[in-house]
Amino acid sequence: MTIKIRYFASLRERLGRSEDTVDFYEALTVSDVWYRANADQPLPVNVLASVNMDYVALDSVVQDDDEVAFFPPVTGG
Amino acid sequence: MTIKIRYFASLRERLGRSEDTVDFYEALTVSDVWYRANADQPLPVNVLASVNMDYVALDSVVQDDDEVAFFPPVTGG
Amino acid sequence: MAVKVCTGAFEPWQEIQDYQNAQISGGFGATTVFIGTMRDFNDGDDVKSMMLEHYPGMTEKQLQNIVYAARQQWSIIDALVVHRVGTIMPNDAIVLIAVWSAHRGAAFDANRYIIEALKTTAPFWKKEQLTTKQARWVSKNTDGYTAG
Amino acid sequence: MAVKVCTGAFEPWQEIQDYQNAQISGGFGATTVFIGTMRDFNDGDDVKSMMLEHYPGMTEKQLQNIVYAARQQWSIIDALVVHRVGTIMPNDAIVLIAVWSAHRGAAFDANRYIIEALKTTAPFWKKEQLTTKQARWVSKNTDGYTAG
Repeated sequence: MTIKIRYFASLRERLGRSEDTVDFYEALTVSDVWYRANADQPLPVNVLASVNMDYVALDSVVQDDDEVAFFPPVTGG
Repeated sequence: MTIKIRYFASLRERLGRSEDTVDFYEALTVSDVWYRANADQPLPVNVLASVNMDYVALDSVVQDDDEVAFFPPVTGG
Repeated sequence: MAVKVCTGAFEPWQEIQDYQNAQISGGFGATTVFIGTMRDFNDGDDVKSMMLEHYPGMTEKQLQNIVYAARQQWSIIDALVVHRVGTIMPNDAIVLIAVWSAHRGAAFDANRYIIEALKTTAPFWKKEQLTTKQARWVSKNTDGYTAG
Repeated sequence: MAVKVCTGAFEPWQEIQDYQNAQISGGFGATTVFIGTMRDFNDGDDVKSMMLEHYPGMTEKQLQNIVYAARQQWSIIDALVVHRVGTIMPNDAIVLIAVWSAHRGAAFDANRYIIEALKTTAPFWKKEQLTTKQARWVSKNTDGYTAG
């Protein structure tokens, strides 16, 4: 199964990339997805996460083909 | 001494006139001014009054040449 | 700061644009606008037109007092108030309030203060001409905080 | 109801006028507008320009959710939300929210709800380019109810 990860704004700049792809064979939470792609990096404080463009809690479980995104607090408007 | 009185909106229509002039020689309140001009008519409930275009209480005292106005609750906007 | 009483129809968006271009050089981060528009029904009846009476002179004085009071309470950069009088048709703009401020909290609060104060203290009176040929004075304004 | 993400500058008053003419046939007694405009200073520094990043797709989805939630809470006739992305210069409009309703209470409350929800949940991020050549991400939005 495959998950696409997207990063935005200051988090994208700090990681130096805007996307990752993670392959997996067992149940993963959003938080697990982060560590698969960023084993050496703790989840940032205040990070927001979405699955398929809806906000989710970090312990929600992902499905095959989901698009997971991580980003800092939003500052629009 | 002379006071000009103005009436507006439904009050003007009911009285059938938009202005009165009252001559007087003693201290008068706004309420007294009403009765000088409308001896047979009680002051309407909820009437608003102004002197020289500022809202006043009915017991405030008028001066020579003041413009006193009586009108119903306002309904602009 | 400007308050205007109009005897003819006005285009609210054009009024705001023109005022902003002419009067405001920048520095504002937030602009709020309220526009009151005449509807073709009221209290369950069809309204054909409306006559808006006012007290010339006192109207402007009270509107200026209201804007001044808003400036005392909130940090605002500029404000424009335009109010129509005379014969008004459905879908015509009756009142326009625009407030420019550095921050949105002040812009919203001052705008709402101005419209509520206008509705309770500015000397305007509406007389509705119904489609049944009857005419009637509007007897009171609704409370803008609780009304839906 | 419409939500739009713009990559170029937009004229807020013209946008509202065009939308109102095309989409709204009447029945509204109250219109409220909020416009957020870029200022040339922030946190004590001079800002030369701003880059507004967003999450295409999620942005529109969240804005639609916000407008839908406003419709659930208040009786509104229509709403328009326009938000700029890309490079923005001082005095450019960043965001426009317009709400049409029968009554002013709903028009004010829904408008303010939409801007507060947008600022906390719509996936936009601002990066400021200072006149000193430094660039920095805006770290958080202020609270619009208490901020001046």
